[in-house]
Amino acid sequence: MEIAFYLAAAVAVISTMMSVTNPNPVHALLYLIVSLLAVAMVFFSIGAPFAGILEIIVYAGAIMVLFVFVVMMLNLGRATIEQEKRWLRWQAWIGPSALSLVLLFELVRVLHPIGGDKHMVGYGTIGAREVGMALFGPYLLAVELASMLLLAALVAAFHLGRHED
Amino acid sequence: MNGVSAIPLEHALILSGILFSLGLLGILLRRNILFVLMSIEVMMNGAALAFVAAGSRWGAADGQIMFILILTLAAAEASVGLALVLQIYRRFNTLDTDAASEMKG
Amino acid sequence: MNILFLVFLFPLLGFLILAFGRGKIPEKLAAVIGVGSIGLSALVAAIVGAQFLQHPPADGAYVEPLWTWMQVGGFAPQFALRLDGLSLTMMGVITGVGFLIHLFASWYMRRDEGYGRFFSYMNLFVASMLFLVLGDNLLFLYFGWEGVGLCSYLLIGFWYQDPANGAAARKAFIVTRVGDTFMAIGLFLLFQTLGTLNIQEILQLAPQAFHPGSLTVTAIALLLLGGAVGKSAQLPLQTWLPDAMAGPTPVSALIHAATMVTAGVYLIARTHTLFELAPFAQEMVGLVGAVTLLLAGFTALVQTDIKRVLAYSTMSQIGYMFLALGAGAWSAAVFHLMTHAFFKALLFLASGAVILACHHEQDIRKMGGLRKKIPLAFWSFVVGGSALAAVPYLTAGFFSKDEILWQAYAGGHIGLFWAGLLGAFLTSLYTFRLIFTVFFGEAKTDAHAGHGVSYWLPLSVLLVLSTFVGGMIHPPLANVLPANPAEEGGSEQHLVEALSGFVAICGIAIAGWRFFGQPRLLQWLEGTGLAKLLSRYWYSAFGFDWLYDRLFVKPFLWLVRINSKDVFDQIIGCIPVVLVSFNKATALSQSGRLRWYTASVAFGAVLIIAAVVVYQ
Amino acid sequence: MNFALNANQWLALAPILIVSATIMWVMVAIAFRRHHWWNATVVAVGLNLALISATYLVLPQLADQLPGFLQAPILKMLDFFGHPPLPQLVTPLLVIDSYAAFYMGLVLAAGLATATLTYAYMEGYKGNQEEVYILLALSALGGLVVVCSRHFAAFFIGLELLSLPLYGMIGYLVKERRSLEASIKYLVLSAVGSAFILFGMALIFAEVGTLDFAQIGHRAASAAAMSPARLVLTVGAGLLLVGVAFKLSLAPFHLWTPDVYEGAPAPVAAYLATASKTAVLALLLRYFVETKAYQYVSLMNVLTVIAILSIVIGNILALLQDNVKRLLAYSSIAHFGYILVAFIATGALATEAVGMYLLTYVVTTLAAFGVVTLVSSPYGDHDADTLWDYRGLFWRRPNLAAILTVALLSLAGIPLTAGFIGKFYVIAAGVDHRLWLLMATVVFGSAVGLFYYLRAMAQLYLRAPWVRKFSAPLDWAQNTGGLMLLALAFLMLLLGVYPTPFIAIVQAAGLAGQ
Repeated sequence: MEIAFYLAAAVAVISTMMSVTNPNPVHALLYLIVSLLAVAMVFFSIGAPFAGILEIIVYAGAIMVLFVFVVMMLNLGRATIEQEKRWLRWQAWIGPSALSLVLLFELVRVLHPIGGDKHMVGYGTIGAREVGMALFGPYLLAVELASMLLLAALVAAFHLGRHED
Repeated sequence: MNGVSAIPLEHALILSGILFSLGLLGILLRRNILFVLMSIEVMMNGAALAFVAAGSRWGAADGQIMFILILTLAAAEASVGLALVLQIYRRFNTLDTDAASEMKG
Repeated sequence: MNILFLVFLFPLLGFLILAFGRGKIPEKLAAVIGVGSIGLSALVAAIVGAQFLQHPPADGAYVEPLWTWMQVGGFAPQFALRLDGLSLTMMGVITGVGFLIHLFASWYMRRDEGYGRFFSYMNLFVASMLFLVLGDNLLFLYFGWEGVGLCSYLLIGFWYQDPANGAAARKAFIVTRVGDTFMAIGLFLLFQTLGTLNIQEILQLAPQAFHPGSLTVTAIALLLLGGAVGKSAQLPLQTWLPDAMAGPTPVSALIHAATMVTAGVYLIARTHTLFELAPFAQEMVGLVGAVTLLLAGFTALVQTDIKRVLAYSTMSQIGYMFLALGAGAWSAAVFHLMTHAFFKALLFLASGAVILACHHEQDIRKMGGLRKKIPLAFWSFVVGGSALAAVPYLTAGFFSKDEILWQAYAGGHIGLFWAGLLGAFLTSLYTFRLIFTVFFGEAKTDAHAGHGVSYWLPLSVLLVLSTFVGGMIHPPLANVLPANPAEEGGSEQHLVEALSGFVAICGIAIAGWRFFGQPRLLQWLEGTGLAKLLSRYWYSAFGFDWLYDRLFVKPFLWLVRINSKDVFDQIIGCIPVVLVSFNKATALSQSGRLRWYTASVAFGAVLIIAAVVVYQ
Repeated sequence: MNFALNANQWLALAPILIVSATIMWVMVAIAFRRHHWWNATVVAVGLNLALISATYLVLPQLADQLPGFLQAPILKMLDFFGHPPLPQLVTPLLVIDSYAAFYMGLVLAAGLATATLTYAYMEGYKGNQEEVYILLALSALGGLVVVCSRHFAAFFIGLELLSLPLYGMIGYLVKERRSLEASIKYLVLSAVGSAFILFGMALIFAEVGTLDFAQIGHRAASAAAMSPARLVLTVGAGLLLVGVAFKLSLAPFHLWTPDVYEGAPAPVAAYLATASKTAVLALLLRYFVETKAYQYVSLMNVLTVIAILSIVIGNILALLQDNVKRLLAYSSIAHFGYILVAFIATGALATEAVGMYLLTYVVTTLAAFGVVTLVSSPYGDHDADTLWDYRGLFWRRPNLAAILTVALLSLAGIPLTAGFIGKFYVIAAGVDHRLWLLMATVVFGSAVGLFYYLRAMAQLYLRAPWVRKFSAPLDWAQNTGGLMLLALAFLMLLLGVYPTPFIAIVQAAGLAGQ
């Protein structure tokens, strides 16, 4: 499964990069979906199949579709792509990429200490059963609160998205 | 999936770090609010991956629970954010964040 | 006695109600609140006082802790009230005389548009003064001290439409502020050396901490004297008092009789331990008192404004109290403070009645023959004036003034004694000059008497108290202040009594001779150039205003003019410039752009990680 | 394992349950009939009940403060109804102790004040007035969860529940461009902050394998010997700090604050400045104490720098600010810098100093924003936020001007107002621990602060050259808001003059782990 992991990781990184830099909203979204599917693959490979399935169903399936809907509604076409291309000139890249690179460098430096001992992941599988047991056991309150969070999102989105003139 | 594989935790975490940084890059780079929201999803996803990988190291379900909670947040934030995008497009006739910067000083 | 806090709570509540209901409370109700609050306060004071006298506390002082302000580490300042013989006397005078003045004011001020405002200030005045005398801590004393200063400013400038009144209020505020500054420094010094401002602790610690006559304690005592001199209008900070007559007459009564000017005497009596340890400072107290009483006496001789005469007489009487303090006759000073409160309140209220009767005329040369028209005011003036002049055995003023003179004499302060005697002569002279001019001779105005209980009741009560009845009240000071230096009785004291009585009678006689007899000798004397010069000089109160104008105001203005482009100012001016430019620079960071804001978050995160990695 | 709650746990959970029920009720009420007064009342009643239940939790401690004749009946009542002994662990996620109860009370009180102000504000709003109350209650629920969380899951979900409704509340005036702009700014930045928090949590979790604060503290102590593990832990805590500092608007994560306060409706800004920040700070304090993050010197150094930056930048930016809402935003940045000083100076004074400061800050800030709300509210177009709008307020609305004066004095930390007590605590804590650099910064900040507070105050008493349009009518909505403001003003003075009982309450609300 190591190969699957590294392959999926490569796909995830590349497609994310494409998604972040693509001027076309629809293309970017599709790349993002690919990236999410690749991350789902990563989840499978490190022994978290339930998370992988949720990633596909909810993230790629539901949330991204929401984005696609909005892109459709706003009817972002050629003009947007041209505009994005104009905004993505090389000067605009300097600061953001420098900052992100420094952050990445720091994270790698912290996470990959020279000579530090390695911990392995993916020996065992934590399936839906274990997750479910935990979710409706000690984390019961978190589930209830998550429902409240969704309710808040519902009310806020309902109010903010309304047409009223 | 049968769990015979052994991937160093550090590699998984570094992958999540890369995704996280890419998300940050997107937020810093893009002026279009829609892309900014997408980049936020990428960042969230990176953090979620880190949780799942960490949970996998300890053989605990907690990592995936956190993943589920993050998923909830991502959905909630996306819905509110997109509703706001629609409203902003209506009022400002653009999705350019720089255009929506009337308050300063 | 645990209802002590109500004594100043009532005036404070009265102030709050009147202040917040400004303009909405009708006159009647405002009077009820304003006078009633002081009345209740006086009632509580009477109850507490009776309890105190019946069951005096073992160590002479009853302390009522209200609450600890806060307790953080070793810092735990406490709000507490302290009642002993001294503060009891003061409390009685303030609430009792204050109540009568308030009652009179409800008559005097009627139909004034600022009726509610007036009583709110008056209540705050009384509350501050009570806080001043009841606080168990010099810090709270200072708090009340400043409150009194603020209220005097507000009340002197009460009729603020006239710019002159505003100027008088400012003058009172600024001049007393000079004294306050000295006092604040004195308190700092005291706190630095003793580590406490609690009165009880100071009384105990001071004798151990200071050598008698050491520089520190002398400095502290002199600085406190500076504060007292300012509030009590003694030389050299006396110039504000006559101008303070700009306020409504009940205000003058309150300032001169019950509050404000007595605060300085109270302060010195309160901190008597310090003054005993600093003989030089105590001598200065006596000297200041003696000089002031003479200066004020001469000045009062030639004044033509009825209230100004009384103002200078206050100055001179406070001078007596200082003289007594300087001579170590602590209780005599406080006794005189009390009797003075009675007869001076009486005189001021009566003068208020006269002024109103004469349609706001204050010049005595335009009055005359008012004896028949306003008999109550006349008799008030006769009794009050006699008490002021210390007519022997009949008046309250005699008992207290005589005690001061006797103590000064017996204590070996012969200079102070003669000054006091001369002052007594001057006092009776100017007092009866005033009375004869206003109430005798031909009538020059048509006057009408006031009526109503709030008119005659305060006058009558004070009238009774100004006679020997008031002299019978002896403040319970035995446990608080050191005993008088000399014993009572003996043939020498009778001699002094006789002498002072004779001097007072002489003064009255000469005033009468001058007014009724039209003597050639005096006319000739007054006609000489020297006399005219002197009288002009006295009229201007020895030219202190002129002197201060030349000495301080003019040079200061000159300095300001030539120094308008101050170098130091420019150096200090750099600070705002730096701040403003810094502000401009940081304000640029608030660009309103979302990406920039995100970048700052990312930047901060990067820095934090870097710091953690480097410094771990 | 059995995770069913027992009676004591249910009782301890009462404030959270009551607020949740209130949310449901108000939704039902709105579905039943849209009526502003009716819907607002449901929320107000619910929050009041929750506040009472939070008070009930600490009643034994409070009873000690009361005069003797009241204690006996209270104890009898506690016996009769039953009282959960604190601390009460409710699932691994939440702990309800007296600390949590105190901050729950603070959050609920701030929420209640916001609801009252919102009612006054929304009276003149055309459009749906009612949803804001659902959002407010949801956010308050998040605040309650945050202050009693002892676990990353509750930390995270509570924090999000606290901020997500705020997106809706900030952008509530959907026709206003500034409101929308503020909302999108807050949303994006808050999401970035959350992502940092999540990543930090994930790192810590990866290193210690638990999400529980106390266990993190344990394992971190044993991991301390190994350098790489410790590094990861510290970096994790540092990333966590990024997100938390963002919510607390500490420099350099403060840039959003003025824009969002300006764009948000005034009562929402009040909520943002008080309830939201209070809850997050309470959480941060608990997290630092329970995970023993105090031991990381590098982290404390980072906090010191953040505190200094916040005080200096906040005060400097406020110096010439002409917009009252932005002024209050900058001043809140500085104030949280001051709180951080008390926070850094750990020891016996830490929870007490932070608690007292937060209490005084909440009361004062609510009063200040309350006046802004009441001056602005009847006019839909935009809030009265420039200093110019307040010129001569005293001559039009003397009571409001007096309250604002007291609030500004309190913010400046003048003695005998609430603000002085808070600042005194900060300085006492700092001097106790000889943090001279921080003390110098506090003194500098206070001096600069005095300037701009007095500058704002002076405007209130100047004569306005003409009669301004903002001379609000007095109706019932204004009156309820006005009553609330009077209560706040009274509280400000009471806290300044007689803080002892409040100090006792805060002292009782300490953390067990200290």
